[in-house]
Amino acid sequence: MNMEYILETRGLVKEFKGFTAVAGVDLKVRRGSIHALIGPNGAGKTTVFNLLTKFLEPTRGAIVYRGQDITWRRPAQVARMGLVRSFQISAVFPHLSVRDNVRVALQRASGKSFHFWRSERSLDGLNDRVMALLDEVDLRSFADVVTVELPYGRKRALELATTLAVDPELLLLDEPTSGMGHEDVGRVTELIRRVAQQRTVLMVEHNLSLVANLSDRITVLQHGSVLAEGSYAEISSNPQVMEAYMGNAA
Amino acid sequence: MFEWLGISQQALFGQLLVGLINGAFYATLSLGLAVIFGLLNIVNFAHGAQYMMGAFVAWMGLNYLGIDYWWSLILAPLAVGLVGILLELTLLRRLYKLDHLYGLLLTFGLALIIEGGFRQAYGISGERYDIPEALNGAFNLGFMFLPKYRGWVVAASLIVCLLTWLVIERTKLGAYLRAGTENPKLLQAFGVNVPVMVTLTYGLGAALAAFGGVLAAPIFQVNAVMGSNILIIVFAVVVIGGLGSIIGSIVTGIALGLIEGLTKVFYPEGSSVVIFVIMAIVLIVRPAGLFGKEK
Amino acid sequence: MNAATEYLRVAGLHAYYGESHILHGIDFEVRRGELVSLLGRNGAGRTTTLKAIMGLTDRRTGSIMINGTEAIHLPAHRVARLRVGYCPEERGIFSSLSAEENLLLPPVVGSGGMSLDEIYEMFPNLATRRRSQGTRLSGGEQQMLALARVLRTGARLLLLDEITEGLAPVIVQTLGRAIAKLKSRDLTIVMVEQNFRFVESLADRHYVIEQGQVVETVAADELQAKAGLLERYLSV
Amino acid sequence: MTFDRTRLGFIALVAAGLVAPYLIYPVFLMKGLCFALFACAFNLLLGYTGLLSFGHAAFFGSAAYLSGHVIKELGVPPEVGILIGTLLGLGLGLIFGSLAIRRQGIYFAMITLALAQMVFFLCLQIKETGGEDGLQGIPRGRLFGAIDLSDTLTMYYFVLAVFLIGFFFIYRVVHSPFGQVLKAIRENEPRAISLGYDTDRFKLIAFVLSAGLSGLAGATKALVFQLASLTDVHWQMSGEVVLMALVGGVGTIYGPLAGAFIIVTMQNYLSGFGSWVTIIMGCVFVACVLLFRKGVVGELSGLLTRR
Amino acid sequence: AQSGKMSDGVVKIGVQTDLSGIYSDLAGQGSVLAAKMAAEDFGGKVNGVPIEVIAGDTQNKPDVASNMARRWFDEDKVDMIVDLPGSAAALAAVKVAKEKNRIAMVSSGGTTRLTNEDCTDRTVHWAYDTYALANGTARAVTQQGGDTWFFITPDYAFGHSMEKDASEAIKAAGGKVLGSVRHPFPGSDFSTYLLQAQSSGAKVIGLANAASDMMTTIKQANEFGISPKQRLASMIVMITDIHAMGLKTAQGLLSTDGFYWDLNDETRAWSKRFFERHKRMPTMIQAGVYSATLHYLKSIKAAGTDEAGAVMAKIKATPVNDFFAKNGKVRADGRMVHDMLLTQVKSPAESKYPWDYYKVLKVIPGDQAYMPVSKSVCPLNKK
Ligand SMILES: Nc1ncnc2c1ncn2[C@@H]1O[C@H](COP(=O)(O)OP(=O)(O)OP(=O)(O)O)[C@@H](O)[C@H]1O
Ligand SMILES: Nc1ncnc2c1ncn2[C@@H]1O[C@H](COP(=O)(O)OP(=O)(O)OP(=O)(O)O)[C@@H](O)[C@H]1O
Ligand SMILES: [Mg+2]
Ligand SMILES: [Mg+2]
Repeated sequence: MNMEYILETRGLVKEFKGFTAVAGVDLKVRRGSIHALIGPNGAGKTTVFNLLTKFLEPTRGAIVYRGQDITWRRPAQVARMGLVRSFQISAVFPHLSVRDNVRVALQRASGKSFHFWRSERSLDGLNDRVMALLDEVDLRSFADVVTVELPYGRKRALELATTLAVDPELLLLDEPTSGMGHEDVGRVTELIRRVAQQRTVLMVEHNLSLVANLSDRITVLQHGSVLAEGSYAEISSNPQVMEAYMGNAA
Repeated sequence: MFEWLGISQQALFGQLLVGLINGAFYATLSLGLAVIFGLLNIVNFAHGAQYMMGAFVAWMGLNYLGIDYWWSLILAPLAVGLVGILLELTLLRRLYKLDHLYGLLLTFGLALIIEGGFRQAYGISGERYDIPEALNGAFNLGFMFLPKYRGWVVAASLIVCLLTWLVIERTKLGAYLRAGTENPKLLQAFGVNVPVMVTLTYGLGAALAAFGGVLAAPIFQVNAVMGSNILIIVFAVVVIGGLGSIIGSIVTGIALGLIEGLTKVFYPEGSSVVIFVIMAIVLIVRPAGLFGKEK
Repeated sequence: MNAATEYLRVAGLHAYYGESHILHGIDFEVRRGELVSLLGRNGAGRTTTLKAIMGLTDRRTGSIMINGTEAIHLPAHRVARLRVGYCPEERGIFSSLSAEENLLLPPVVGSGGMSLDEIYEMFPNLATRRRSQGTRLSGGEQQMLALARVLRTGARLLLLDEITEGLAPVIVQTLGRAIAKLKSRDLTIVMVEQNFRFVESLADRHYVIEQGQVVETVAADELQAKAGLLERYLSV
Repeated sequence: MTFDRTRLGFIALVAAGLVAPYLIYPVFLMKGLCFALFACAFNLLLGYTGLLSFGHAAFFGSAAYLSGHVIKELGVPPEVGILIGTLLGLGLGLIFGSLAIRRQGIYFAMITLALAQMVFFLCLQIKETGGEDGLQGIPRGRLFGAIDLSDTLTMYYFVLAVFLIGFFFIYRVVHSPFGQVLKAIRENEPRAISLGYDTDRFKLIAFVLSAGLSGLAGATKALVFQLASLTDVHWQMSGEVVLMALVGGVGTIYGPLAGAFIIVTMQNYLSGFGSWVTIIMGCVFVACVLLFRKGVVGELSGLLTRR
Repeated sequence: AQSGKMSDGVVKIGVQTDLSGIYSDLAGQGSVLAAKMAAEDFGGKVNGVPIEVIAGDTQNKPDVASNMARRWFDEDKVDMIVDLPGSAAALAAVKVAKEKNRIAMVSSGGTTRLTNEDCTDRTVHWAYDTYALANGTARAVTQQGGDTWFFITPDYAFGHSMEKDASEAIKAAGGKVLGSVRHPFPGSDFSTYLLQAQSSGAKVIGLANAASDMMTTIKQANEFGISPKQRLASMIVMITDIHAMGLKTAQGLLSTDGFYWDLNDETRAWSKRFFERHKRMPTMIQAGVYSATLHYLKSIKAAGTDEAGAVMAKIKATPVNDFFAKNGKVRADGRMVHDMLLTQVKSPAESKYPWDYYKVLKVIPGDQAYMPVSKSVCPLNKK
């Protein structure tokens, strides 16, 4: 088992009818790092995410997580192994309260989820953890609100709290700050930094300042393959990346 | 002569032809259902009742007003389409924001009311409607007599199916209809008068059912329950073909007619269940039906 | 302000979703050829303002004058026919239509829209994916599609909600140039943006919205002076 | 507070069940209770898992046939007969569920319908079911070998007990950790998967439980009316149970109970009106959809909380 | 209803019928009316207590029928139920009547099980049964030269037993059954089966299906040019079916009936009264409901009580003599034996006035029409 890299892909390919969205990606994510995946629109970032979390099956190639080949596992299995994602479009349980959103996630580890004969009060022991997690994303005061009624940015925060609740080892974040106002972006940046202290984070993000701020290492995708890889400084001075992605920004 | 499982080749051709006739008929009926389901997302349980109304309007036209079959073929769908439009404007309209279930329940209720009304007025035995003069008689095909009227039903059904398919898949109107299914509000924000479009579509679906009804009137007894008997089969056709797929319901309608016809020859008791067996297999193997798009 | 050049005037606009009252009297106006931005925090009601103008909220009161026509009682399709183009926040790509069908879907409401070629030139991604099912496009491609869609129709007033969301920086820059070009063609534009840097250079005026009301108006030339104020409204 | 109200509701329910046969014709009550249990079982699936099954008659009806058959022909005691019927419901549920559970929405409904039609066909063809004459004259026998069920009142209290057990079981399931996950799945399935839940397994368990309870209801019904017939497996029965749940209020705990009694009452007391019954039923459904969309119980509790 | 002479101070007759389903035209409101006419003709009172008629819709479902019967007996003081269309519903209701010690007089339900394996001493089977119809038609047609048959049979017990009875009669009369096909019920398209019947070359196509299935089959037989080349013989036809099909379609159809309104002055007199109120001529079932109800009331009067056992004794002891049946008698197993009519539908040209539909070819004496006691498995016959 390779302790250095928590996740590796080898020659990952995904073809849709006559169109290759991911064309042989070799990605290595170092344990404990914050790794960013950037690239122009349609480069295949979300597709790579979907492959990693098994929402799509690869056409070719292998995915190795913690030294195990997970290429053909099912999505829920992968999630239980600690590889958890957030979605590009916000994913919450809209008609549950904020508290229940987090509790449902926490509940999985409790092993009681198939207990249809027990009262839900058997889950009360989780409430402190729930509130602690809500505190982390500043949602304590919203605990009893039905989630649909939250503003967009708060939903993203909630989603993050839910993701943290399942205690992931490798966190996949797809555009975690999209649709957020400045104040939220700042808060989420901090949050990701804090979260990453005990975990590995792989994220897709178009907000360059966030990428610059947070990531240890960056992989740039274009047309489904890796264009460049390196630290922010290396990437941002790479003329190919400038042309394909950053333009004259940064 | 060549025999197959005890059935002569001639008889087999005859049976296949009968299957084709029924298939064409299923296709026409499922077309209206597919249009309404695909485009308005309503499981139109009143479809059978609208089919029955088509037949009854033709009968009433003949017996009260002396309108002949050919005029009925145009007027009955128009009349029933109008009723459909009224229903849409007054009732269905209020349900679009809600779960499908409510549309299903409402149209089911409407079907009960309409059927009950006709049953109350005309009894259960129903009324007879004769084959129009011009189509009396049969062609001798050598292996069987093909009643001229059945030949006409196949031709008329196929033409109507083709036209509907062309409109929906190949025209701008069709694109509006498909888009309106997904996000009517946005489509309206682009400047399309969605409410009117939806109303007309429902009217069209109802008119297609009624057209089927007029075609059926001379073949079957015109009675109040003729629709509910056939509805569930037509429903299966639409699902097997892939909900909302026009071409799917046409092809499936015809194919199922043939398969059902063969089952009637070899295992007649099973002919009512064969469609469901096929439906289960298709949905297990191809979740969105034969021609449906997976999400 | 000269009434002849005034293109959109929103006055005392209230809007509701079901029971909840979201807008509490929005007032602002835009002249022909101007670009204004609506700024504010998440949930301030900017999207709702655009929706209310289009007639997509459950209920609304007040006054919306579009090029001299009162639109408050018009249904959405009639508002669009006043040559208004709307690009929604959630993009609204139709999955039962191909990318190109999506592009061709909105009816043309006036002359002077962009041609298909011009659009494909501006967004080459769309040209290569034109036969794809609309929702199979990547997030950013869908965003491009949503915007391109209203550029074709010949609308004279554009309501654009978060159009840079999820786009690569290069594309955002292209978009900036495109918007500037539209403005130079005398189109009137109302933008809702999180990306302040993007609108900063484009907008003639910024309206800051807070809890369903306009709380501050900042003209382009006041940006320096009011920078502190904006800072206070937009971030904590 | 809510806890107290729930408990109060239960006490009222049990009390009402105990005194009811002295005020209302007990056979009618038994019919209502059997269907109420059926509707509650169905609601477990539709209301709390978001799955609309259109084949629940298969569980209800085949359990009625099987328990009727073993009681009548093999002479097993009633409680064993009912148990066997319930087991059949569970087993069939497992088969149906494994085939259908990966499908969604209308496709799910259609697969369940198709499978149920096959069960119907089997029941029509098998000799033991007695074709359209049904299985008639099922003896009620002695409960646990001691209590004579041929007495109407005794039978009633037995049915009440069965109903209450089923009802509380459903309540427990809905308000269990398992029920929480079900709700989450109904709300946003991909998200539930990404949190590590094997959603298909949860849905399957819910389906099997619902099917088993439907079997329990069907078997009990067979014993009450000493009769199992094709009506019980017909697709219209599947439709009827949807209507019961909807009329009473989907996703409410008392809704299906109320819905079942409303529909059964209508069927009973409108029987002299011929085709008008169909028309009146139709009007009720239309009215329900337009005016009481959340069902009778849903609307009532809406009114109460608004106060 | 045990000790006292007249229980509850009322004689209540419950007409369990099909008010909305497939049998609603041949029974339905017409049966209700017939029962009411019988009560009125009897004078509205028996042994000093009023007679009341109530009606209910069984929808032909056994559970509804049994449930309704139970409620009527327990709650509504009903003394006798009559009509009972649909064999399954009839069987279910009859069981309840036995359990509650009341009388059931079946006029609509046709199954011979009612007087065989499921017979009770509280059941009377009145107007017809499947044996009498199938047997009557099959034997007569075969004797007339229609000696090769092909059956189109609905796939349910009722149809099966019709086919079986008819086949036996055909063989007994020297004919042959060349084949048969069983179609699902309800069916909609019968052309497949008709083509099979055609290629079998049988002289007679026997239809064991009823009501709308039967009508559609006949209509399509015309369409495909099958009749009149091959003759159609239907095992169960009601005059309302002929009315709905029209003579043009139905002409030449052979069948057995228990009653025809235009048979003699007596039948015409009663039928005209019925027609005035119902706007349709009575079927054998509706006439049978009248006849059964009247016989029941007479028996109460004769017995002096409404206690079921005593009344039943009188029912069986008294011969039935009214416009419906001449010298009919109720056997120990509950079968009311009376003469049946072999009929053929007239052509449009032969029909002179409204509802002039049948030529009566033959009167089949009751003891030939019905299943002989020797073949019955009902234990009551053995006493
Ligand atoms: N299911 C699919 N079928 C066909 N093509 C697809 C499918 N999913 C994605 N694609 C195509 O694959 C390419 C990569 O898509 P992907 O969503 O991975 O891009 P991305 O890098 O996440 O872009 P963005 O930054 O815009 O979100 C796109 O061109 C898209 O159109
Ligand atoms: N369909 C709806 N039903 C009820 N409330 C809604 C609905 N849509 C939005 N809201 C509420 O209206 C308020 C304003 O929402 P709006 O979407 O206009 O905000 P915004 O300023 O555009 O913010 P964002 O940056 O999140 O898009 C929010 O509190 C939101 O929760
Ligand atoms: Mg993406
Ligand atoms: Mg917004």
